[in-house]
Amino acid sequence: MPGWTHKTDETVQHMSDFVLPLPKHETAVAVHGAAVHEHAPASSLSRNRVGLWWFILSECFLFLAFISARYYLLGLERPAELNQALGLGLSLLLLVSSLTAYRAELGAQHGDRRRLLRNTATTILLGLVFLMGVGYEWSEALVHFPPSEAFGTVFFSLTGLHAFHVLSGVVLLALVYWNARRGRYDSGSIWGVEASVKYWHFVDVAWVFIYPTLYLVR
Amino acid sequence: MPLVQAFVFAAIGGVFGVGVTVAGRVLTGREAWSLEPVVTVGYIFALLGWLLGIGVWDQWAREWLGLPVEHRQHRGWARYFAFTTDHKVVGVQYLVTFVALFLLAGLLAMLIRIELMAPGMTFMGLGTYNQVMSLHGIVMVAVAVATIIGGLGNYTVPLLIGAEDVAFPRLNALSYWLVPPVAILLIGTFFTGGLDTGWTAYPPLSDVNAAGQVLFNLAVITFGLSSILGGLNFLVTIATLRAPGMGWGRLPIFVWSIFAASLISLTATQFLAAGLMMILFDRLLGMAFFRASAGGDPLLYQHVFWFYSHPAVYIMILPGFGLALEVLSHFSRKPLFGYRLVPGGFIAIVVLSFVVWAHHLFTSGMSDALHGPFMVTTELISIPTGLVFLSALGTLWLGRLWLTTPMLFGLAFVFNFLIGGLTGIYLADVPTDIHLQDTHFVVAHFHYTIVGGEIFALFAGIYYWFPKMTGRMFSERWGKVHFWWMFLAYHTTFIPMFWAGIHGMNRRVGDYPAELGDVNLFISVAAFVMGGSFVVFTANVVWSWVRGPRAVANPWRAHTLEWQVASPPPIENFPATPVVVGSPYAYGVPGAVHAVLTTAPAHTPAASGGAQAEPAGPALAADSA
Amino acid sequence: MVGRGRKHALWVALLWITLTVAGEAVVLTFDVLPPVAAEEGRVVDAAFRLLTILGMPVFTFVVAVLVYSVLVFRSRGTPEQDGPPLVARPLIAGAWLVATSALSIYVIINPGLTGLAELRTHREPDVVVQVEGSRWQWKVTYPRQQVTSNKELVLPVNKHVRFDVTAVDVVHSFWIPSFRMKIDAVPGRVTTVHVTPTQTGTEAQDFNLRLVCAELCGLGHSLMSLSVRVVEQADFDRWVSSARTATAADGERQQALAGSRS
Amino acid sequence: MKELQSRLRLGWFVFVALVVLTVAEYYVVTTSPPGAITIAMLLVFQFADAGLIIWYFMHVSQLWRAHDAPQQRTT
Repeated sequence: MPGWTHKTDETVQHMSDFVLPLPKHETAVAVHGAAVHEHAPASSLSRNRVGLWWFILSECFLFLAFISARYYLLGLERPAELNQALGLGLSLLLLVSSLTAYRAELGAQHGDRRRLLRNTATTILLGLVFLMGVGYEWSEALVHFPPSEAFGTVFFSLTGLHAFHVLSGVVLLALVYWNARRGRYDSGSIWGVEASVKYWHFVDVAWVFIYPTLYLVR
Repeated sequence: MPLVQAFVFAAIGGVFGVGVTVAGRVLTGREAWSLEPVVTVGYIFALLGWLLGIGVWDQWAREWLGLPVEHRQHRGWARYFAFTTDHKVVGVQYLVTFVALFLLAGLLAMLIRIELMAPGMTFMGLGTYNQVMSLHGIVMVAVAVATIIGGLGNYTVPLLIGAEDVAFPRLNALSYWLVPPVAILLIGTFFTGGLDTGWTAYPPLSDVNAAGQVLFNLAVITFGLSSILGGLNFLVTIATLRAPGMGWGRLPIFVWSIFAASLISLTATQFLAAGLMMILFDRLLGMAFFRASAGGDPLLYQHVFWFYSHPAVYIMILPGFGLALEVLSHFSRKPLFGYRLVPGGFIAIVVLSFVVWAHHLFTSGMSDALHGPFMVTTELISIPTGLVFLSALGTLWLGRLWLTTPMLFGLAFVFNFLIGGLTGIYLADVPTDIHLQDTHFVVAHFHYTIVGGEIFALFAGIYYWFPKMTGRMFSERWGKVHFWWMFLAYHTTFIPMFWAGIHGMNRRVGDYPAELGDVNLFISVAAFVMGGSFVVFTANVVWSWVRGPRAVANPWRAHTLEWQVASPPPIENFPATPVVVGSPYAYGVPGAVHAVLTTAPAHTPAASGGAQAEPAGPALAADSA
Repeated sequence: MVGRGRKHALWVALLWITLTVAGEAVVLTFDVLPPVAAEEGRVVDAAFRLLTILGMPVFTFVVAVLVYSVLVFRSRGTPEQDGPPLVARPLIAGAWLVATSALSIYVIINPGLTGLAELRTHREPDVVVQVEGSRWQWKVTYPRQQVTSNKELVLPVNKHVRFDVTAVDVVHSFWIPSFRMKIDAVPGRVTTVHVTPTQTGTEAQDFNLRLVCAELCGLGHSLMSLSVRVVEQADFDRWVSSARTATAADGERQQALAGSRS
Repeated sequence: MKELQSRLRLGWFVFVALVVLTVAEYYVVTTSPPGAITIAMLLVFQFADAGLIIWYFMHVSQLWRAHDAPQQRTT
């Protein structure tokens, strides 16, 4: 291989009017090998967190698509037959479950296995009650606005999409419960709890936007 | 062995899903067998079985259940057929799979051109033509989305940023192993009534056509999931795993382009999934998203679809930009010109790409009020794109152009994409778009951006990193033959398509007026010649991979990190964490260093003064190569 | 600082100017557009030509730098030295941004917004035609004349025509290449397009006087085409009266068929 | 333990705020006439709701605070 040389003189000779050479001091910096930012690659926990938040952002777009479909097809129109009491009740139910999920995570953080188990179980239970509520809601909705017409379409698809997320959250929390029972979080690594709880809160946030979209807006 | 297990698990899952559906239908008093629901539910469970069988159960699910995990390491050829977490293996898996799919879809393009050689139905029936054309479209779109990011991105990004692997290696393997079911489903469309809606799948046609549509939708949703997870992995990898000293101002431009493209695939892809799910809901559950008679609206789909599919072209082309600039800098032996501007341009493109989708709907009958705003936003994209051209031309200026095969492809990228970009203005401009929309002018335009742009950049990247990936050199002579053959035949094929489109040749037709026969014959012959160039490519790559001369660590004497380790790199990439001290492109700066590859910290950061300097220089190994 | 760089720049400028002059000469001499047969089509064509003229200097600039660099800066064999480590001067980057922004904003305004405004100003139509797309044929109805046809579309020359377009099954697209006008036919909505044919003609004379489907609509998409005939007003009236009897007869036949079935 | 108590209390506060906001949403819609103002208020309530959950329950600030500190087990 031929020699690999840097001829500074020629470099300067070739400078064009249109472009600047690298400033002298920057060259010096390079030579001294400075400008090292001592950021170490992140720990696996913060990597996991960043990943989970990106995932949540991605999921937001899925819900956004279906929420947009509601406004695109129907504008602000909504049928009078919506069961408002049930809608409000379901919303409050999810909020309670967010509180218990929060308390479950606190339990895990403080090594309080009983608190973790109690609150996880309550959250799972509330999730299941929520799903039953949606099931009851669907049986009513089938009569008033079946999925074969516009409002039924957005109603069933949005609540169905959300219920699917609730169901997956319940499964995750059940895993947490199973592992907590076996003492897996006592050693200090509680990412499993944190991730499942964050996901559960996200499902709640999604409902915060779905509820007015389907029941309230007009 | 894992493959066999995967197929067995998939079969079990499929049978279970079919059984559940049939049982459910019987219990609710419906006819036991209905193809579409049975296929859908069966597929979902088969997919779960497939993933569990290929390695998710062994290496992932057991951990969640608190069971002991056995970390089986496959060695040799077996690792390419297993759930392998090494990003280099995943990169090669992606690359080989998608280059094979590219060649396959290229054969479909040859079939299309045989049919179009003469007016009238000469070779295949209208139905077959629609299937071939649709399959060519969707496979090529998948190739365009995944080959650079999934293949070259996976292989090189951790190396380029000085990391040991991606942030989530198992997720990475999962992203890849979601792809084979997609291919199987797409082939399956041929046996379930075919697919005749093109890759865009516009309803109401896709609401009412044969059951092949359901398989298509499931396939593309699966592929979208793979794309989302892949994008997520890159975002976290680039954000959190950069080597010490690798600030955002020192990232190689290809890494920046992958980051920008991943932002889009993470978010916008959900809209594609949503649109296709709406079609499935219409078909399977009798919903009314797109049935106008029941209060739905076919245009809803076009909005949702293009909200993904326009940004998607930037998923395709941004890595192309990054690759071309990367190659131009290394082979001009000059720093990347305007390095600070280009990432800004990328991010501007990402932001703008979310507000331009409706330019695909100028003739769709949407509200007139939307025409002006979307024309404005669309044409504004030419400003950040212009920065890429400034950077490319400035990098060449006064350089020492080393015209190797990758460099030739990089240079061709600039020329081809210039044509692609300029013809895009005709389509962004409402008055001209009214005539040109849905004609061969559009076909030529997007083949100029995607084939002329992205695929040329892909070849630049494949040749550039071939020695790194395989440890062997390719034949430079045959590489050049491939380049000139492909380059000339490519322009001969696609330039006349602009003419045909202007002169009344609409899109996606198997038949056309006799007056357009001559130009189509010409295009077809040129296309066959272009197809021949890939034989040269394939032969060169296969032969060189097996028999080529051994490659040294840094045959191009480039400064970036991947060239400072052996070819191919060891499994842990770097013997010790590299410390980055300067720009990756400081060619011509005496004594400049990009990174130091020792265990000890290179220099005290005290002298830095916080300057995140543009320049810096060749890594130590560059001189000794 | 005045070195070889400036000399290279002068050569490139010269190459650019030469290529631009040659390119513009080609563009102005050879017209790539097929015959146009409608007033609105001329707006489209004017925009097309303007974009080509404006795009040419951009194209030739990049080509000039590219070709010159490859020819002059290429190194024979492996380069022995690195190039000069140049970075972008703010002035260059700024000038580039200003130039590209100015150009795109100009193109947005003219021909973009001006052309759009021109196409959006509609007169009262002299003739209204309802177009209905279905797999895989076009049906045209003249509500004022009470005529329906799926054999051909007949239009009077120099009359302002409004097409009300819809579809019964899937999305189709109404396109008459010689008029340069296109609009999708969407189930559930009526889209409109305005055309003023400027010369008489038939599909036999100009193959682009045809109404074709431009949106993939399934099996027969390629064959979904209807002849267009532009005639003098008198011929149009004659066609209307003969077609009206045909339509009426057709309607009676339909009724008879329906009657015999029931 | 003191920290645990205060954070448990915080959870209750946030929860009460969320319930109040949600009931307020419902109340606004049933009492005020349809129109831009109602929709704007709905939007404010929704984003406040979501913001509270994201900030206090999902600890979004971990993303830009120092790595790893608060969420790991402390005892």
